[in-house]
Amino acid sequence: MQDVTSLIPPVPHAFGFTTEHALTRQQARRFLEENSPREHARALHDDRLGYDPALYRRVLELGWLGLTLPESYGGAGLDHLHLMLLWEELGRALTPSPLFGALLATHAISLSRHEAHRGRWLPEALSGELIPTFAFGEPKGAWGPRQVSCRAEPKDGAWQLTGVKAHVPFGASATLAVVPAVDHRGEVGLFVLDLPSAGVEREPELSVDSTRRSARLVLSRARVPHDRRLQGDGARIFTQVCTLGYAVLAAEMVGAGEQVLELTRSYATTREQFGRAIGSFQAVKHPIVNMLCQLELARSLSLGAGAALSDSRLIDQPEVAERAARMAKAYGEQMLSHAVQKGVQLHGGFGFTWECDVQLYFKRMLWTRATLGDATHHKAALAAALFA
Amino acid sequence: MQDVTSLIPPVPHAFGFTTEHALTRQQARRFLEENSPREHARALHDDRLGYDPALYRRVLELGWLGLTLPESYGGAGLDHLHLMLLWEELGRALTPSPLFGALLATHAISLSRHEAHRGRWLPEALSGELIPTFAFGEPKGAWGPRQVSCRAEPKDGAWQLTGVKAHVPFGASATLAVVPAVDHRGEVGLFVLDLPSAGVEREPELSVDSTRRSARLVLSRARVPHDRRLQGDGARIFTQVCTLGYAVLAAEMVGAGEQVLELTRSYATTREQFGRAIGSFQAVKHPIVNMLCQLELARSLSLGAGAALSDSRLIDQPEVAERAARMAKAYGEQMLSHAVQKGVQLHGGFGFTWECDVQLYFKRMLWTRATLGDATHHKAALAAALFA
Amino acid sequence: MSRYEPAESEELAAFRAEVKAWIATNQPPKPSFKLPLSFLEVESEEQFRYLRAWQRKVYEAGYLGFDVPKEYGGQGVSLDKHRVVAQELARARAPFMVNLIALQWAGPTILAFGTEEQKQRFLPGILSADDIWCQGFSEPGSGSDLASLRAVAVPSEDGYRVTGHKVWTTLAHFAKFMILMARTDPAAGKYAGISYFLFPMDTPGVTIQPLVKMSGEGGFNQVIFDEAPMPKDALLGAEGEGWNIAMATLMFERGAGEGVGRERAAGFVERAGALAALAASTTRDGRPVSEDPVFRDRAVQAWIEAQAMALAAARSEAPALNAERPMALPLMNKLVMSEWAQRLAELGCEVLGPEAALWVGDPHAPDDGDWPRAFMNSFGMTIGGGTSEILRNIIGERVLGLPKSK
Amino acid sequence: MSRYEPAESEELAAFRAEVKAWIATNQPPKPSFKLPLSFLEVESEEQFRYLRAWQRKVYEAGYLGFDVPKEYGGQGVSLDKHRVVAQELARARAPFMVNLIALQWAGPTILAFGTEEQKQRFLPGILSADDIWCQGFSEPGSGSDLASLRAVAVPSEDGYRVTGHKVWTTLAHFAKFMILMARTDPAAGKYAGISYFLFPMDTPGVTIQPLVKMSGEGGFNQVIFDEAPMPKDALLGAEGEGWNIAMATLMFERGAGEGVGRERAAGFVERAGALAALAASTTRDGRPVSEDPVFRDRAVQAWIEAQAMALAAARSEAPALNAERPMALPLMNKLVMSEWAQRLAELGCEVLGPEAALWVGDPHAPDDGDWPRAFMNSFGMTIGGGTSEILRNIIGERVLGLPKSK
Repeated sequence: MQDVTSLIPPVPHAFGFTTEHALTRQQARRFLEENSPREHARALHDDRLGYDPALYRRVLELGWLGLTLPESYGGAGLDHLHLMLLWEELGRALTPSPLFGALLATHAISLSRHEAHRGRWLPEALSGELIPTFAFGEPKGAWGPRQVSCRAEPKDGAWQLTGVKAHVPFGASATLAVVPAVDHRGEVGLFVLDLPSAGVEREPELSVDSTRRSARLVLSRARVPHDRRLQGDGARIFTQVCTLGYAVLAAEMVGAGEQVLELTRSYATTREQFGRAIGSFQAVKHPIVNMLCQLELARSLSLGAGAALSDSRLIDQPEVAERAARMAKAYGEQMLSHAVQKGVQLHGGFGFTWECDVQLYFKRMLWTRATLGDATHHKAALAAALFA
Repeated sequence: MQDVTSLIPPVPHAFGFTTEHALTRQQARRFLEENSPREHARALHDDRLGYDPALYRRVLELGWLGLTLPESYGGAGLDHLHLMLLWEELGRALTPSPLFGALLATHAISLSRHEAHRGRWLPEALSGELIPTFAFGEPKGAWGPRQVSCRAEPKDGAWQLTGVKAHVPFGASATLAVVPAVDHRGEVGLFVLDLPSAGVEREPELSVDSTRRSARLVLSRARVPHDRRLQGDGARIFTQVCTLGYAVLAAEMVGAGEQVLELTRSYATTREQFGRAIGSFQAVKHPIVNMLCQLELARSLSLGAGAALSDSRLIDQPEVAERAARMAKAYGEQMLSHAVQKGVQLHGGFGFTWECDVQLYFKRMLWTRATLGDATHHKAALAAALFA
Repeated sequence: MSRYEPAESEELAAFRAEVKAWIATNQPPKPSFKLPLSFLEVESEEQFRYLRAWQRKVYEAGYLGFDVPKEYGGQGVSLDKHRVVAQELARARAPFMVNLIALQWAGPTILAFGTEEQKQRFLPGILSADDIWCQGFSEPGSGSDLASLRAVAVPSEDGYRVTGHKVWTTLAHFAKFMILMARTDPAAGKYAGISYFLFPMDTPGVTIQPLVKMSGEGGFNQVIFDEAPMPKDALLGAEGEGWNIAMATLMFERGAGEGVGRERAAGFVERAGALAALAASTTRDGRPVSEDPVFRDRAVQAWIEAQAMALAAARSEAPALNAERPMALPLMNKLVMSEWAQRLAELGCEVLGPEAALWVGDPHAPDDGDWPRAFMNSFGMTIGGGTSEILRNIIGERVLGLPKSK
Repeated sequence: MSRYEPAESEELAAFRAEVKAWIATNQPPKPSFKLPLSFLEVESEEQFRYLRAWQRKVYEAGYLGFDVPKEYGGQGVSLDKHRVVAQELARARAPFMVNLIALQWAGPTILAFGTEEQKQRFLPGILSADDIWCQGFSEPGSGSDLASLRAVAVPSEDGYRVTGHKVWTTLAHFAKFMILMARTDPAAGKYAGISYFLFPMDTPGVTIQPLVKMSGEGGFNQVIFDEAPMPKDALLGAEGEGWNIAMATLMFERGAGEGVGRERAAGFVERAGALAALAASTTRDGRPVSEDPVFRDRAVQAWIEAQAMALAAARSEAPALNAERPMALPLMNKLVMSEWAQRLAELGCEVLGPEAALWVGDPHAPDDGDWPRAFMNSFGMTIGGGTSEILRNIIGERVLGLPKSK
């Protein structure tokens, strides 16, 4: 019989939660409450850029992009439980910013075996000199290391990239993109492309979630100098970037779910019909309790993914943390999908108006489900482990 | 695009329901209320035979086995809407009887191209001289025409059957079995086997549902005379027998669901907690409403399957009625599974006692789901049509 | 794959052929602007004009009003023809009828409760789309608890004056009339004081403010009445009978109208087919989604349920098949259908995978973003016209006789 | 498939090895008779003797009571060791502890509310299984509405006399003591009049009648008290404090005890694995069920949820991770776990396909019919100890502050 308990790591006592973690969470929550209330996200709905550069600079100053990166590059060198706690707050606040793409890109760069890569781009990204992003997707629903059709051909001592990248986070305004492409030997390489660049057309996309802008990059023999290919197994790095992506999106969904729960709980406590608060009706109360239960399970999985990502004993088994992160993303999506749907429904007529904040999280749910694989996808991947 | 509307037949106005149908239903309900209350099923729980032969004889006198068979063999020659209405009542009453196996067996025999087969066995089955059954299953979850491993070898002008048949309805007491087996040419044949017979060991099974007895038939060169193989394409007849089986089990589940709804509705109306009938709590009321909605949809599908089975325009397209019957069985199972689980749950402590009648339907649900394919199986088969 | 061709009477088959041909010739080209997915989101003047012209054209061709007697501008009642037209319009993906509130809710109510004069006066304009109707039931404080409404109609010398506040008023900005619930006797009981009016919108004292939906679309409004005058004969039925008449309207709204269930359910079977087609043309993880067994299982589930709703609608036509619970099918219609439609729209988004992140207007958004848009708009149906929660109460109490929820 | 081996402290690893070895040597062989799936269905004398002997053996080996101080017969509190023992017993599929009501519900309650004398007197017999305990809370008319109970304890010269009727009393037929809720002041309010007793069962005036479950198994009873005498010191806490103490017992019953969540959840992960194994060894439509993507999707869902419950249990150990809603995890434990276990058992039946029709005792029934049996018995957990419906009320009101349901 399959020994299932060994497929996922047990977590340390009390998740190894320390006062330092509590501080990270508190700092993030306070900062976002003050600087990124939901009106902030609403105000940027029709903004061309889709985020506030001044706020992004402050976020960088707080060290949020480099939270888990080594101090030598300007990072804070903290563990991934910090990251999960931070992204939960970001998900709650719905803060529009290029942080997600930047996180994936810097993570990819940090995995390059070439010290010069790390030493150059990481400090620049962390200081805001560069706004990097990661081009994980392509048209027709392709994404991830096994579905790269973009080509990289060596030419005159450089690489020439050709193909289309879709759904690139804040791809219209980023100044650097890590671009996966298949080289002439059939291997996936990760190429560091300046933006704008000759041979790169950027078409802003209309995203279902206006707080998560994206763009399509059409590459026609876009030139990348030879020394700007990340060193190491590109497919493997891409996989690890995806794992980190699953985890932070899971954490974000927990924060979003928390806020939807609070909005709905609060509405159910104050809105009266038939002479009493609607939250006293079991048809309203019980779905909210189901939200809570799912939320707490999703949070547990998200924190578990954080613990696995930082577990030094797993350094040579990235697939273990990958499983934990897939679980968190899959379940987080189910939780949030349930939460936003019940959230809209239980707000009644007000619930499907533009004015009701639940819609913001509804759209975030749609975007997140669409990004880096949905629950069905991740469960199929996990099945390969369970039924190995 | 797939023209989905043409995959399933539309039904005639008002389902072609006539006063004759109303009479069939009324007669069945009255007879069963008087002669087969639920205490009848309970009383037979420890009975060796598992049904009351006297009651079965009366049921045959009422013509229920031959309802849709030609009058020339003693049948009533009615359409399948009658059959669905009858089996709905049987499902509600949980009447223990060998009728299900006998219906499948007589249906198989009626499809034999050999008049002598029909002329001999049908009148005998309809009069009760014979108690026939149909051996659709084998061990390890195998059933249906594509999973026959029992072998039929020609020897000395007869057939010798070897193999194991499992879950044969009332197989320990039946006096005749229609047995599918693969002949020396690799074709599925249907062999009419007397019971008991040399070379046939019958092992009564312990069924989860004591109202649906079954047995394992171990065949070791059991001899069947040459002229007792049904004439025609055995696999095709087997398929059509299964279609009829899906439909009547679907109808049975509707009757069972109806009764579970009524038991639960009635309990919720009378049982008081917190000073009021529990049915006034939405946590009780709403699941019962969900039962009702699912029940009415299941009933619609079941009646639709009945209409399709009798639709003379479909005579050369048995797969159309097969689709309708698969839908009814798949959805009926989902409906009944929900109904019995909520039924037990909403009865509280009393619900999981032997004394509470919901358990009888719970076990019928488990048996029915296990028999002739569950919802997942049928949906996979239907997907082949939807995505053709 | 064997297909089934329904055998119809010769007359009906001929009619079907005629309708099909007419649609093929007369269906308007797709407009340059974006059309709403349903009558609930008609926002702009150009959308409205396009849709009204289409309804008028269908009416003038003699294909609208097979549920309305000839003396009131209808075609004479023929549910079979009604169904044929509905089916053929759905198959052709023709635009919807913009005046739906009037056709399916207000019209049948007037037919049932109106005076001969009211029927003569209002029904023809409904069919021709000359008179657009909206519905003034909900108020900010009275959603699920509709009977707590506070709008009043105070008798005046030549009729009434209406003061109050209605919300979620679909089509109010294009409407000539409103079916209006207002309190005529505030001293009477919660229910007894309510009357039902056919309110003319082009009157002073009426302010219409558009609302925006979560999808960013408009189509509904709030309507504020400040002593808005209304003639005496705007009253439908008697004073104080408004609650009962409104319940009838809600029954129509929830799909209890004859033939409405079959018509809607037929559309659902088509939509399950559209989902299957979408899956066949969408790739995920390098394969067509239609080859993924997990998705197939869910798509077939939707198909089965659509089929069940269609069969249930057919069953509605046989009273003897529903004798024990005659109100079950009419009352569960909207509940079951709206929740199904919501799941189907979500399933569509899931089929799209990464492409579901693209919104209406993005050149690469599949079906121009209609799947996420339909998903968002689907909540209009599970909330409007009685939330699913309220409907479960009603069904539990009225169909199953369960004790009232306190 | 890469596997992960947890790094433990050397001490704990050595302890684990010791426990593992001890179990390997001492685990009793499968008996000739059928064992129940849980303590809820212990029916026959032979089942009881077998299970009691096993608990006693584990206790005597020093492996039981790591949650009880040494002075009361425990091993001194060490949740780590507690967990290790639980894990190794689960992995070895060793029999369960028969005296569970005492170990997990009554014991912690006595530890929290008992006098020194009561702790000294009752706790050792609980661990050794010398004293089996049952629970007298529910009554025929008082299930979900527990506080409406009517059993009375009337003061007498040397204590109390109990009259009343308790139901669903698991293990009553083997129990030496019962934790009993009875009314000492019928004139006081619904809650204030209730007291909590440690009732000795071997007393006149007590009639025990077995009940039968839907699976045909016994294990629970009704207990009728007819002026049954009870000494004064049977009272736990003060008179009139019974409701609050009972709420504490229910919290323990629902899994709020330290380490209980982790222990149970670890078992769930194992069960998800057992389901996967079952699927791999079961054929349907000619293929192993484990190759069916639809089933795989559902099995992985169960696995994810089991993992989530295990992680939630670990989170319970970090108050700072639950500061905002400290009662959320303890209160949702039983709700989530019991519903999960029910789905898992049903899923097991579905895996079996046609073989799920075979019942306990049939020689060909997979796992001797344990899957359908577990499915039926699972309702004991979603109903007993507070139905899922009641728990949702409690969580909504106590954790989320939603207004009370009327």
